[in-house]
Amino acid sequence: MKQRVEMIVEAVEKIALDTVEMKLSNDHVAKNAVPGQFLHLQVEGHSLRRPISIADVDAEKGITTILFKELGEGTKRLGAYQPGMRINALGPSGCGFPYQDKSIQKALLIGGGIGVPPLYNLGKELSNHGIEVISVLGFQTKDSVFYEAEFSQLGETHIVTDDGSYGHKGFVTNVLGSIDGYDYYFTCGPIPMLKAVKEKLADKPGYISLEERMGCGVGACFACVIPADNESGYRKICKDGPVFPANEVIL
Amino acid sequence: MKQRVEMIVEAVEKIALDTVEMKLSNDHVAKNAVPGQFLHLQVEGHSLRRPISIADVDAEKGITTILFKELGEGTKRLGAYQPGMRINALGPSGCGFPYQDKSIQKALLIGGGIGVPPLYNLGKELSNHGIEVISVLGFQTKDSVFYEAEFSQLGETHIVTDDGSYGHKGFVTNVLGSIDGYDYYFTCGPIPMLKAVKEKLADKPGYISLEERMGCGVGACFACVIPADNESGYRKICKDGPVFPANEVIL
Amino acid sequence: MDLSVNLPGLKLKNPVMPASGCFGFGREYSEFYDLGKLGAVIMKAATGEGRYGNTTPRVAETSSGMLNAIGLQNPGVEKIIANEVPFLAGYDVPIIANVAGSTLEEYVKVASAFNKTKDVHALELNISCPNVKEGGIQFGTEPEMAATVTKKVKEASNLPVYVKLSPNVGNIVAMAKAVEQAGADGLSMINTLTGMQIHLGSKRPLLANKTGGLSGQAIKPVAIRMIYEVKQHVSIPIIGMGGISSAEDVLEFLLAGASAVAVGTANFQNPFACPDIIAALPEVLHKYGFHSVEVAIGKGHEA
Amino acid sequence: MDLSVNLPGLKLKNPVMPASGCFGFGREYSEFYDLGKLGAVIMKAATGEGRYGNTTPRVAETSSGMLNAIGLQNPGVEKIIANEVPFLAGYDVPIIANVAGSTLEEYVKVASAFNKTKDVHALELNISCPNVKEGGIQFGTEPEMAATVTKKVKEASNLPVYVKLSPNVGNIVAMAKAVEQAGADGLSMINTLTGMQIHLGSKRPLLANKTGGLSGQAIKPVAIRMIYEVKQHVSIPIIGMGGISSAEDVLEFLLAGASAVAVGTANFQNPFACPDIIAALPEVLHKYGFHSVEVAIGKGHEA
Ligand SMILES: Cc1cc2nc3c(=O)[nH]c(=O)nc-3n(C[C@H](O)[C@H](O)[C@H](O)COP(=O)(O)OP(=O)(O)OC[C@H]3O[C@@H](n4cnc5c(N)ncnc54)[C@H](O)[C@@H]3O)c2cc1C
Ligand SMILES: Cc1cc2nc3c(=O)[nH]c(=O)nc-3n(C[C@H](O)[C@H](O)[C@H](O)COP(=O)(O)OP(=O)(O)OC[C@H]3O[C@@H](n4cnc5c(N)ncnc54)[C@H](O)[C@@H]3O)c2cc1C
Ligand SMILES: Cc1cc2nc3c(=O)[nH]c(=O)nc-3n(C[C@H](O)[C@H](O)[C@H](O)COP(=O)(O)O)c2cc1C
Ligand SMILES: Cc1cc2nc3c(=O)[nH]c(=O)nc-3n(C[C@H](O)[C@H](O)[C@H](O)COP(=O)(O)O)c2cc1C
Ligand code: FES
Ligand code: FES
Repeated sequence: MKQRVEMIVEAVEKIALDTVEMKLSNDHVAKNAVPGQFLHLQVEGHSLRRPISIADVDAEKGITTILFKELGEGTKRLGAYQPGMRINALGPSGCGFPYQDKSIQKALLIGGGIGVPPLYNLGKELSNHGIEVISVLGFQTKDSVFYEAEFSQLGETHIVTDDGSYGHKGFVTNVLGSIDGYDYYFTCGPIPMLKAVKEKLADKPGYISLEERMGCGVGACFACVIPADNESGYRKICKDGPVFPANEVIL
Repeated sequence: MKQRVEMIVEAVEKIALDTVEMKLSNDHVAKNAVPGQFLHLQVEGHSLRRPISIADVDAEKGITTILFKELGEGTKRLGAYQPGMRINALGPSGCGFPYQDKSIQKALLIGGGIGVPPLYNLGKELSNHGIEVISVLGFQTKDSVFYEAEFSQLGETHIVTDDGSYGHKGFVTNVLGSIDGYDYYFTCGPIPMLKAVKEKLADKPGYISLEERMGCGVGACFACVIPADNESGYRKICKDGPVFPANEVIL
Repeated sequence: MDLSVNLPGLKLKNPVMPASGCFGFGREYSEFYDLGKLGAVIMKAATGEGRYGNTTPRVAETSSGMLNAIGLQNPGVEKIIANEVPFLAGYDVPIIANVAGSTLEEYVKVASAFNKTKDVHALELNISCPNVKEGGIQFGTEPEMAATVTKKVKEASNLPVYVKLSPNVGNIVAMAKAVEQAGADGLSMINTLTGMQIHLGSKRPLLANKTGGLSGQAIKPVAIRMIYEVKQHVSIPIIGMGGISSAEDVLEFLLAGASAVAVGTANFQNPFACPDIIAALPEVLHKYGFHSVEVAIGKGHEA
Repeated sequence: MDLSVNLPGLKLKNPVMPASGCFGFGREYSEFYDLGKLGAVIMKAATGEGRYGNTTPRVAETSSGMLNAIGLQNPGVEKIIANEVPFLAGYDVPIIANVAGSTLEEYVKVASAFNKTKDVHALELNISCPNVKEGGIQFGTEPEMAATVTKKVKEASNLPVYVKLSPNVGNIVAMAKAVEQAGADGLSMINTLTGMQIHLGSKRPLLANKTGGLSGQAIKPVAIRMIYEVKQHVSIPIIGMGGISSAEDVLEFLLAGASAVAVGTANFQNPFACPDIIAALPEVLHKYGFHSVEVAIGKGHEA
């Protein structure tokens, strides 16, 4: 049976423009989370929960890290939470990035903006399993860049900014051509980026992580469906995803 | 012009069953409040403000004390506020107990339950002006009794409980017969008590403080009217009251 | 940033005004700020004679909203003209009179009474007050009745008439079209949704009137939907209302098709609601790419 | 404390069930708790053929509520009977099938399909889904249409039929009386209020379907009012819903006249909403002086 999950805020830090790193303690989550899963967080005063990816876990200490951008009222309110406060969570939710059953030698991680967080947890796991990691991370501007050092520790890391204020200028797809030798790609970010990546890397197997507005977050309400090439014609992002084989979903 | 008033919670203490004493700092309120006035407090997560009487003020320190019973969700939430938190308030609101223009020698204060708080501020002021004070305070049970010591410092104080678990048994009206020699009475409490008091003391001049569910709390919405013996046929509790001459309003 | 809006009878310096019944006749809020800052003031409902209204309790709190059953308490149209209009006329702000009644004759009487004063700039015809039992409810839910009262009031008055629609109908577009055809100069929408709260302790409806009108943020999605639908079918301007409490809300109403907005319940939470919203509006408009209020009106409709 | 309630076709061990569309076919929440704890389960709407529903976004957050425009996505009645009903039948809980359609024929087809299984105990006739464009909306807003579909479904089905009413009408009592006369065994109310949210960034309605159904605590006062009004005019039982999130809310609905209740949006906030409410109910009933659910039903009406 799934449990009630209450997480305690351990630390809150602004790590980039409007971007918050929050450490939450709860043994159940930290022990069971796999890369690509998310937490469905209840933010005080809001009727719908907010889905936020698990960016890192320390299973031993029982700590889960999330990284989120303060966009609307819910994430702003969440960013104002103080250490010691409690957050009701659903999770770890959804299905993560599959990598264990594939014999991957080298993986390419492609993240855009708030799509970067789940890739960090994945990159660490891959690394721990001896898989080489290359990361291409896109941000809007220099101010928005985060976790460059963290990703660099995992392997070759390319930063791209829309306006060129840091790293390469343009979109993540601009640098993909210069990278090779990987078996699988894993990507998460805004839909236009995912589409471009999927097209550009059509000859490679890959996994993409999707976002959609959610109701229940557990698969019961059909809010978060995405058309798919399967019998039913759809998949639910909250339950069947958020990670899907790139060729399975129709963007 | 009336101002925006933000008060800072300085202390919160349970002083009786479900009864909270809260000290709030704000110079404007503490300097201007007169006995009988109230604060219209915005409680987080609630669409309507909560009217709570001013129970005590320390003008020098800028501290206002309120005493309230945790009844519904709003007062429960308010009772959970922690020192340092801010509360948006309207006030000091309404018209207080008039006493300065009357040449009072001895005043009788009659309070019931959460009607007791405004009488404390009044009693202190009367005392400061050399007016003798007798208090009759009614509570449901022993557990609910509060501020007995404080009132006793002002003068003769009779405690009455519905079930006789402390002080006299019964209603405040039971002990009124044995008290005499006062010029004016001042009363606040539930409507049935006010009615009984008004009837019993029909031959004495008195002032009663009323409660009603409020919308605006400033006189604009006509939520809190009470039928009155005047030209318009009504008075607004939030603006014209909450204190009225006993013979003016129709209970 | 140009916040001005011109509507029949109303030159508004900005599109934000307090909603009828939530602002009395302005006296109380004039103690908080200069009423001249407002786009306009809509007065509390006026009836032919003074009314005491319903017994109390008259209000109840709900999630993100409130119920009210004031029952049109007011001193009557003559006293309003004699005592209240002159007070408001002392400010540089257009005055809108909210006209209510239980019978056709009463509506006409109240409307024509306002011909006497030069200080009222438009009428808001309240055919939708859900708390009037004698018949007010029918005017607001039957297109023909609404058209009839609109026509009669237009004939009797020399002022532009904004008809205030009730959301308690199956087909809001039919209501809007009916009053437009009957000569309404504008629409005002929405009034409150009829609701009820039962008090668990007494086991009875909390409001003495049993039912009351639901207002506040809770009803905003209904207001936006109705304005959006109506905008596609009428050409007279709409004063939008229902749960507005921020400049972002104002923009949402403009996009849906409102030309101006009224703020009701939010005044109770924050007596400075109207001036706060007006002060924040230029930045919000700018943030979303608008250089005036006029250009934002109805922009949510374009393909 | 006796929580049981007996309704046509339904022996409920307690009056609390998940609302249609907010609980899928029970699989997801069965991972949180034993579905046998529930009073009943109302399945997601079934249509004649499978439907994909609307494009996304399908939900939006509102103050104390949400908008949804799922668009009746479901695998179709045959697959529901083959794959979903057997799963739910594994629990000791009555099953209610929510029947939807765009045409009279589709309603009849879906309703009669459920005759095949012994595991469904009642039908909830969803004549009120505001997100079906082809015609579903008319069934729920015209008394005669509602009566017709009720009659046809009653003829086609051997199960008790609870007709689910839309709140988007001017006269809810007329709707209730019409379907009662047409043979409905019970009522289910309310469905969602039609609403809209406009996204300031895109300047367009946020939901791909533009309008959506407003649910959650925001609409509770409207639900209570409608149930209270209807209770005074019909004698068939009412399953009440609209914003329920606590045992206190359940009691408020019982007092208003509901014989049982459904919990929708609250499941999304708290997946344990239903069992939590059921667990809290005895104490709440006791606190307000009731020794069973049955005695509380309609108690808000007595003088
Ligand atoms: C599986 C998943 C993982 C995510 N991981 C992260 C992460 O690690 N870091 C991060 O910053 N963001 C992440 N997001 C996006 C994040 O959920 C939204 O930014 C957030 O919900 C916005 O809430 P708000 O209150 O700021 O915005 P508002 O616009 O006020 O929210 C209104 C409603 O829309 C929903 N909503 C708005 N934008 C999105 C969106 N992009 N995706 C889904 N729902 C949305 C909200 O949840 C809420 O229900 C993730 C989304 C999904 C679906
Ligand atoms: C002028 C005045 C002074 C007051 N002074 C005090 C005081 O010093 N100490 C104290 O404990 N209480 C006082 N009260 C009563 C206090 O306002 C209510 O107990 C409180 O509002 C209840 O809020 P709630 O959230 O607990 O209850 P809920 O029932 O959840 O409140 C729902 C709504 O009803 C209103 N309401 C409920 N009960 C009352 C009531 N008795 N009077 C007015 N509104 C009510 C609430 O304000 C709110 O709008 C005073 C009331 C008035 C009018
Ligand atoms: C306490 C109160 C009194 C009201 N009185 C009137 C009235 O007299 N005439 C009228 O047309 N509308 C009246 N209304 C409705 C408001 O003008 C407005 O249409 C409605 O409240 C929705 O706006 P809001 O959500 O911003 O409050 C009243 C509303 C409230 C809350
Ligand atoms: C996401 C969602 C999907 C819904 N789908 C259906 C449905 O398929 N059939 C139906 O009759 N009602 C449907 N409803 C309406 C609910 O059953 C219920 O009547 C309404 O939401 C009010 O209850 P609530 O406020 O507790 O959610 C749906 C509601 C939501 C929020
Ligand atoms: S959010 Fe409800 S099914 Fe995914
Ligand atoms: S609360 Fe609005 S007039 Fe008193």
